[in-house]
Amino acid sequence: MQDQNSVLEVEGLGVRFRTEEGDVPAVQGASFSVQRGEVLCIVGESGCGKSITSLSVMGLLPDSAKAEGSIRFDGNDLLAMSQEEIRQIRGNEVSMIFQEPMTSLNPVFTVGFQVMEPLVIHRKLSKREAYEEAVRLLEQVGIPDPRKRMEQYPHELSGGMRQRVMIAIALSCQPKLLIADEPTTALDVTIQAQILDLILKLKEETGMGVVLITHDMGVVAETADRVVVMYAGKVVEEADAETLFQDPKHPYTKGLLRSMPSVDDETYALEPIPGKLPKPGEMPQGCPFHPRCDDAMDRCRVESPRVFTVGPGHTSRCWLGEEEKQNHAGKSVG
Amino acid sequence: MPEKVLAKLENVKKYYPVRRGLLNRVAGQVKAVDGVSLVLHNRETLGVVGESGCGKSTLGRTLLRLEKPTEGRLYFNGTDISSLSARALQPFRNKMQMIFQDPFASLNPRQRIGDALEEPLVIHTQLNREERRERVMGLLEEVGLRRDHYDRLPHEFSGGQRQRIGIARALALNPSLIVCDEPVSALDVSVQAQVLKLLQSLQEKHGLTYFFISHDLGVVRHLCDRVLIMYLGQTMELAPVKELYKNPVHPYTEALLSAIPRPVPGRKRERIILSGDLPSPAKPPKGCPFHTRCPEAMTVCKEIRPEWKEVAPGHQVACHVR
Amino acid sequence: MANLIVRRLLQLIPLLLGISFIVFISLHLAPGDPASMIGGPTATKEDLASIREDLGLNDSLFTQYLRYIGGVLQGDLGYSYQTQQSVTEAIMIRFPNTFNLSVASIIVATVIGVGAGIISAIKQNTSLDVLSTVGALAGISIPNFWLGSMLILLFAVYWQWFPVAGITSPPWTMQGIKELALPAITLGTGSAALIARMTRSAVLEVIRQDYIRTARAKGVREKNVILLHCMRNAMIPVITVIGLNFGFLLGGTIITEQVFAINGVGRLLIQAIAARDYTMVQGAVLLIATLFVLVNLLVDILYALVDPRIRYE
Amino acid sequence: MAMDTAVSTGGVPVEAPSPEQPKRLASTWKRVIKNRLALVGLIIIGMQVIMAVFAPLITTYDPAVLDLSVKELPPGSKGHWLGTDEYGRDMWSRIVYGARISLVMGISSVALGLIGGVALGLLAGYYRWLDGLLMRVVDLMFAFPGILLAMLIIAMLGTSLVNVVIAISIWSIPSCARIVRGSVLSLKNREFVMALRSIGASDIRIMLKHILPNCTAPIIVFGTMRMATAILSTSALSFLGLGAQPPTPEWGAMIAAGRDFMWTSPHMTVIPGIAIMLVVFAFNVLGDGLRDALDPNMETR
Amino acid sequence: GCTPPPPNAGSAGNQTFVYASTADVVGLSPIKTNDSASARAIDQIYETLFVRDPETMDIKPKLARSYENPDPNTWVIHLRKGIQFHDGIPFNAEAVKYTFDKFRDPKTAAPRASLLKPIDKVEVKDPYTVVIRTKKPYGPMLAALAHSNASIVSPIADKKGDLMKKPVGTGPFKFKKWVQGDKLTLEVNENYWDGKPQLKEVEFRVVPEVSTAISLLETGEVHLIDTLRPENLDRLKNSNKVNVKTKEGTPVTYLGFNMKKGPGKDSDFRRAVAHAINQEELVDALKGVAHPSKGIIGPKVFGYNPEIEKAGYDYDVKKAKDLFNKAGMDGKSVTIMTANTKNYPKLAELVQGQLAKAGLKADIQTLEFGAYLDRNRKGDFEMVIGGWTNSTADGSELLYPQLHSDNIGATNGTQTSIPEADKRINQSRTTTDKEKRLKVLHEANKLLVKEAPWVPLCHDFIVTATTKNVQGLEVDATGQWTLKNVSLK
Ligand SMILES: Nc1ncnc2c1ncn2[C@@H]1O[C@H](COP(=O)(O)OP(=O)(O)OP(=O)(O)O)[C@@H](O)[C@H]1O
Ligand SMILES: Nc1ncnc2c1ncn2[C@@H]1O[C@H](COP(=O)(O)OP(=O)(O)OP(=O)(O)O)[C@@H](O)[C@H]1O
Ligand SMILES: [Mg+2]
Ligand SMILES: [Mg+2]
Repeated sequence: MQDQNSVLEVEGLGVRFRTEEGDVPAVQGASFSVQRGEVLCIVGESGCGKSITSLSVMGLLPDSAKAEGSIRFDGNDLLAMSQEEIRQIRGNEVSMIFQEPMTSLNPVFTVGFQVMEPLVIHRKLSKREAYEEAVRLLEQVGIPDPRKRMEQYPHELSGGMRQRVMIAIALSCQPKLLIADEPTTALDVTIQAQILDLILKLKEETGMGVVLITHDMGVVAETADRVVVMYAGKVVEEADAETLFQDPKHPYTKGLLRSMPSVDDETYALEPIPGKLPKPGEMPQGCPFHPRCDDAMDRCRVESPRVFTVGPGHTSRCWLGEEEKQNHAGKSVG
Repeated sequence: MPEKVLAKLENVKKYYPVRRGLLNRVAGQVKAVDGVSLVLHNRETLGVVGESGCGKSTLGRTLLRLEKPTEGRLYFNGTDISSLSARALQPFRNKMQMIFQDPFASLNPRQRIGDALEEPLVIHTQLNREERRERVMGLLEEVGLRRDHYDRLPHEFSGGQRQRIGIARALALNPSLIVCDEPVSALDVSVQAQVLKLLQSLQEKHGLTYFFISHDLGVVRHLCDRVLIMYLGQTMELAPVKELYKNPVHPYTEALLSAIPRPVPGRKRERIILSGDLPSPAKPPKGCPFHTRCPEAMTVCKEIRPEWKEVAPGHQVACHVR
Repeated sequence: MANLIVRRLLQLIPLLLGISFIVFISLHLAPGDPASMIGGPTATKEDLASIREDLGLNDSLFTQYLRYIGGVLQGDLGYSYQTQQSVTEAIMIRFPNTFNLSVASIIVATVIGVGAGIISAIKQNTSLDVLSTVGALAGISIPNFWLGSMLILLFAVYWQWFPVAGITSPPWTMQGIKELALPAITLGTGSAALIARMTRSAVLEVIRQDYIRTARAKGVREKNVILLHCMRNAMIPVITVIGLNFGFLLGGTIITEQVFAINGVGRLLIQAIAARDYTMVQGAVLLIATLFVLVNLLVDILYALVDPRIRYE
Repeated sequence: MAMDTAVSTGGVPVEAPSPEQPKRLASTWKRVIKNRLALVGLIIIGMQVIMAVFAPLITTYDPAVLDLSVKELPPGSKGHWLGTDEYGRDMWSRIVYGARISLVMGISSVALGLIGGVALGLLAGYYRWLDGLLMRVVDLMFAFPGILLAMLIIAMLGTSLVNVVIAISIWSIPSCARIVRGSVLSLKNREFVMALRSIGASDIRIMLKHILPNCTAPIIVFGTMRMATAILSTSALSFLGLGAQPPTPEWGAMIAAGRDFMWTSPHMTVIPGIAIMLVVFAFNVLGDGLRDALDPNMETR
Repeated sequence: GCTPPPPNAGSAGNQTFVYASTADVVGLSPIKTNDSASARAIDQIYETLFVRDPETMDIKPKLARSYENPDPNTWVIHLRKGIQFHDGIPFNAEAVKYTFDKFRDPKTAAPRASLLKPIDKVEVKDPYTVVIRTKKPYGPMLAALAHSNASIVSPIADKKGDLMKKPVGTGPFKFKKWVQGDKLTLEVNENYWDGKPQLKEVEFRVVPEVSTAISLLETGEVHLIDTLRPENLDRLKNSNKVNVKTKEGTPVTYLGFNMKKGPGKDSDFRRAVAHAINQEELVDALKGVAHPSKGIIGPKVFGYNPEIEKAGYDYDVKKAKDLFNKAGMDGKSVTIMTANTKNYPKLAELVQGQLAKAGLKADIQTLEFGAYLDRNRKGDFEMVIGGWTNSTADGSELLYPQLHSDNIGATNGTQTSIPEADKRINQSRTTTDKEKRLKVLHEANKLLVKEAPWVPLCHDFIVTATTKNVQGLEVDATGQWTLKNVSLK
């Protein structure tokens, strides 16, 4: 199964939190992979496990979390590595941009210090070299007057600037994989467009794989090569972007697309998905989506659906998929 | 569109002082709202769009007289309320209400929902305990919550439910005007649609007027009758919703519309990517505030603030270029 | 920054006036007067009368206050009613001792407090955490005179590692350090407890912040994550506690000064109160209040150094 | 209309709203005792309270009656399991009766201080125009040496427990005021305050009904920490001869009185010292537990 | 090393002696001070015309050579020759006149001016003879002249400088350095007229906390402490490095009544209290460092006669109860005021216990000393526990200030006004005849013990603790000592 071209292969990833109420699953049996030069989008509502999935890849899960399954980066299983080995990779071969540009930079250090830090740690540059390199990186991400910015503190920059600094930090060691966790949610559309363009441009230049986490289907459509849809800790559908928007198979994906107001079509009727995402500790029996699903069958209430391949490179975790004639024997994990 | 004027703003300004230095002297001003004139009709929904920090919320709060305008006149139902005292405003309070952006932050985390909803009734009506309780139960059902939610605390609700509570509180006093300050931006995609539908149905039922603040042009298109585009405390463009989306006049409006990611893959449209960041509202540029980022800026834009002029019936814009 | 300093110093003037007025009034309201204390139990009516006359206590309160304040405004804190010595001089003899002791105790408190706080925060909810909480609370609940006497008994009388009491040498000499050690530990444990609790909660607060995750995501070593990225931010509230404590210590610590026979401001103050030595009390209180304000100012300046978001213009 | 079919706890809708107040208390209570340390604190305080209330039942000696024939007995002596003091008074009886005084003094002085501090802090935090003035007053109180204050109060009003309580409570006002002001400043800018203004709520209503309850966490932490200081302050005052009047079995006074016997009869200081430590410990861990339990967001975390 | 060199390191003449006092020296002028810490230092620096023999309590000449009374109002005092003040100027009659005139001048505002108040005039007869004249004969004259406050100062030094800071006397030690609140250093007066002392230096260290002072004594950093409380003795007894000396002293501690108002007006009540007080038990509780005596004038004070012990009220709880009933005290309670210094709070607690046994409930009110003094002067109390140190060791100097009606509103806090007693006290003051004085003082003592404005609780011991190597220290019954003959072995 080892794909020469893939940077990241996640298989059967499960993350559980130890809480006072007992073990709570946050991610269950998630599998996906990212190729070089590819943008994989993970979509889903807040709390469905997107961030936890990406943090597992970074080895940054909180102490109360336990991960199982396998995360292979460049062929090596990250979950089997020691903390020190993972640290060597973090910020070096895999790096991450976080959701909140306002709070992701340390307020008491200069921008320069923070950009130079990974260069010194991983690329073992001298202070001077690191400085020059950092200036180059800031320039690369489109920050005007980088030498002046180096001396400034995060609070002196606007949100868009800060997010660009974060990107500069993430790219400083030319990672093979960039994980961007909702990098533009806190920004305005005009700035969001700038940032997304930048990420795509850099991807083209360096050929890194990108995991982009978002819940905005518009962002997905404009950036993704392939899409993973998550619901309540599980991957419910995976497809290439085109297919997913044209021919969504999972009722949740369909609902998601219908509940987005359209900018271009004023006659478009909003069709919200009723109900709300279940809490991790209170998963309904059977398919987690069945209480909100219009097509729910009796079977859905008792039996958790398997993953069905419903088209080339297109899988769906829904019993409806069984009826699709392309009965590639899907593997069941949940 | 119903023609009756509900509220009117004439050159409304709201400046916040920036204090610094010895003895805390006022050293400058944030011009959060800088000369806005507009009319709000009965039963319409006016969408207000703009980047973060451009003064949308301030304008909304000033409209409700939660802030006293620094300058300008503010009429509600024909009465000038721009400088009334807190006491004199009391009779107007139940006619104008607000729904807040962050439903959680807008609820006292230690107050039970029932009490929070009863509070406006305690302040404004003579109803007794039982009557208030009945009214609150009715409100809960009206916004799609259950009667047994009465005793819960805010944190026991989901985001969508909390926003319903915010809506119920705004409805408690039968207002005619509701300022909705980004009521859905904190909600999940699937829940956002639920709340928008609720707002629509309530408007029909109660004949409400909405002042709908948002930065999501999709939502605005869906819900609003007219749209106001703001930038750095100033109005850039105002037009009926269809007109605005079809014929944007202001370069800023154009850029905004083009930057919205469309959920249609493959169709990578030509986006107008603006360069640079939003200037600080404490030091807004001279002339047209947008000229620093405007791809079509001319010399005159740097010097003279453009007039607020009508380019088509009901379509106003402030731009030298067009 | 200069602005801040000027402003604070200007604010000091009404503060000191207010304090001196309150002290003046309350001292005069308290039973007894300097004459009665100078005369002592043996003084006859004539004795008291001549002392009162001599000290000018027969003038109206208003006149007395004006006379005092007039002197203060010219930089003259006056003379002690009791010992007839210059108040300024009396204070300057004691202040260095109190200052050295305060610095030493705050160092002890900071080292112990911040250390214990960090450990209990990063080992949150383990037995180490509980242990440090219990230790901290024990530190607050042991009375200073008890701890001080015990330390003397063990380390000075029994083992003779440290001198029993008194300060004779400057604090930078070995002997000076030894002399300060026991009193500094006595005073430091109490403050250390507070600092530890504060550090713990500050670290817990900061460690949850996004930028700590960012630092880890960059591959920063855990040690540096805590000591560099986390502590620099967590220090901000901790500095307040340390500063406040330091301010209080500078005001003199009567019990510790008494137990360790340290000639400090606290003892001066309490003796002066006991002797109803109005001018001396006034002088000492004005000094303490000034120091308190200065320490607060120092804390604010430190804030700006630690946290670039704070700028005083 | 879209219905939010909440899949909440079990999903069984409870129709008739139950009497809510006891339920809330009970759930807070449950959360407190779930925290093991807080439970320990609660038990210790409970025991102290029982000791205080049933003092005459659980002691055999009058704590104030001298019996010089049995003075300075060490713990474990016959009839006096905790020993006796310099006047032959039973240590156990004195500790038990002392619980009454020390608890009442600690709690009342902290409570008084909190009332003053909260009032100042609320006003200063809420009204910008008052802030400058009130904070200067607080500065003044801060800079005024505490011991001088205590001595002045006692010199003026006489040595009595009530005056000691007054002195100590005045002493805690400034720190409390600062803490409360800090919370008020941040709460004041929260959206829910704006929401309250939008429905026309008065300032008093907002301050007392909405802002104050949200300051409870720092107030509780401060109050329980302050208990320690308060009880210990009485011992410091006794050390300077200003505390409780003999033969009152107040713990701080007992420690101070025992200091001359530290070498010959250390139990005279150690036993009340341990009593104080236990109370301080108990109040602090209980305070922590209470803060967590009262935090409405704890559950969602 | 953190301990100073062993105290017995140096040979004689090369030794530093350290005394720890709990209170700081207020000042070093005998004229302007009136506190015991200052007096201890003044006693080493200055000298008086007369001194009391520590053993016999007799008064003998010091700076004076001899004296005579040509008439009861005239004291002709012949001075020693060849004595110099530390500043080199000679000691003579001028110096004595200067000192006493300055002391008595109301402008000086000397706190103890009353000591020499009976003096009318001081005359210089010749360079070494002074004549002191009084208006009325003054009995306790010699005792007054032996008091530390009557020390002779150098006129030159007093005129030009500040004796409070830089003392100049004729004593065995002269001033070297003083760090206020910390340490006073004296050095030996090489030219001392009565033989050079063996110590080279003397340090007065302020150690406010007695237990710390004891620790210092145990480590040898301090050689003498004299402010011990009974509770400290057990600790010291176990120490093999320390000598504790106890000696009967002059200070008296009493339970006083307000004679003008409250229950104390009733003599039955006062007698009841007197019967309820068990002196033996008090002394026992004070670890035996006090002596019981029924007399107001105690055994070590001039005017004492052992007869007095029979005159006092014996310990009798039953009588006390009856008398309390008679005085109508059932169910009532009294308040005992006392200061928070010395043994007073402890005695108050013990007295409270004893009164309780006799059925009287007493509340204690301990006051800060200044407040105590204030209320005592105003007579604002019901009962009071207080003391008098008797630093002149003369009965007149006890009874006149404390129990004579002249001093109501000042030193006579109990506001005692018993004409019979007043008369005897006056007589004791206005005669210079020693025998006559003894007689009238005893009568006054008896009268007062019977009337009981005071119930004496105990008469204190003077307790000193020294390191074992201290030799030659003689302590007077008033607590006074000089280091002139002291050496460290
Ligand atoms: N430390 C934790 N302890 C317990 N549960 C946790 C913890 N962190 C996250 N979870 C749970 O794990 C689930 C997945 O969280 P995650 O942060 O991955 O969601 P997300 O999809 O990234 O949401 P968002 O869009 O809001 O960022 C959530 O339900 C959350 O409650
Ligand atoms: N109370 C205040 N004091 C001082 N400045 C304020 C205050 N409220 C708002 N401002 C400033 O006024 C400007 C406009 O703020 P406002 O909250 O109205 O923006 P907004 O358009 O609602 O932004 P967002 O989309 O982020 O909510 C901002 O620069 C803000 O910093
Ligand atoms: Mg997330
Ligand atoms: Mg806003």
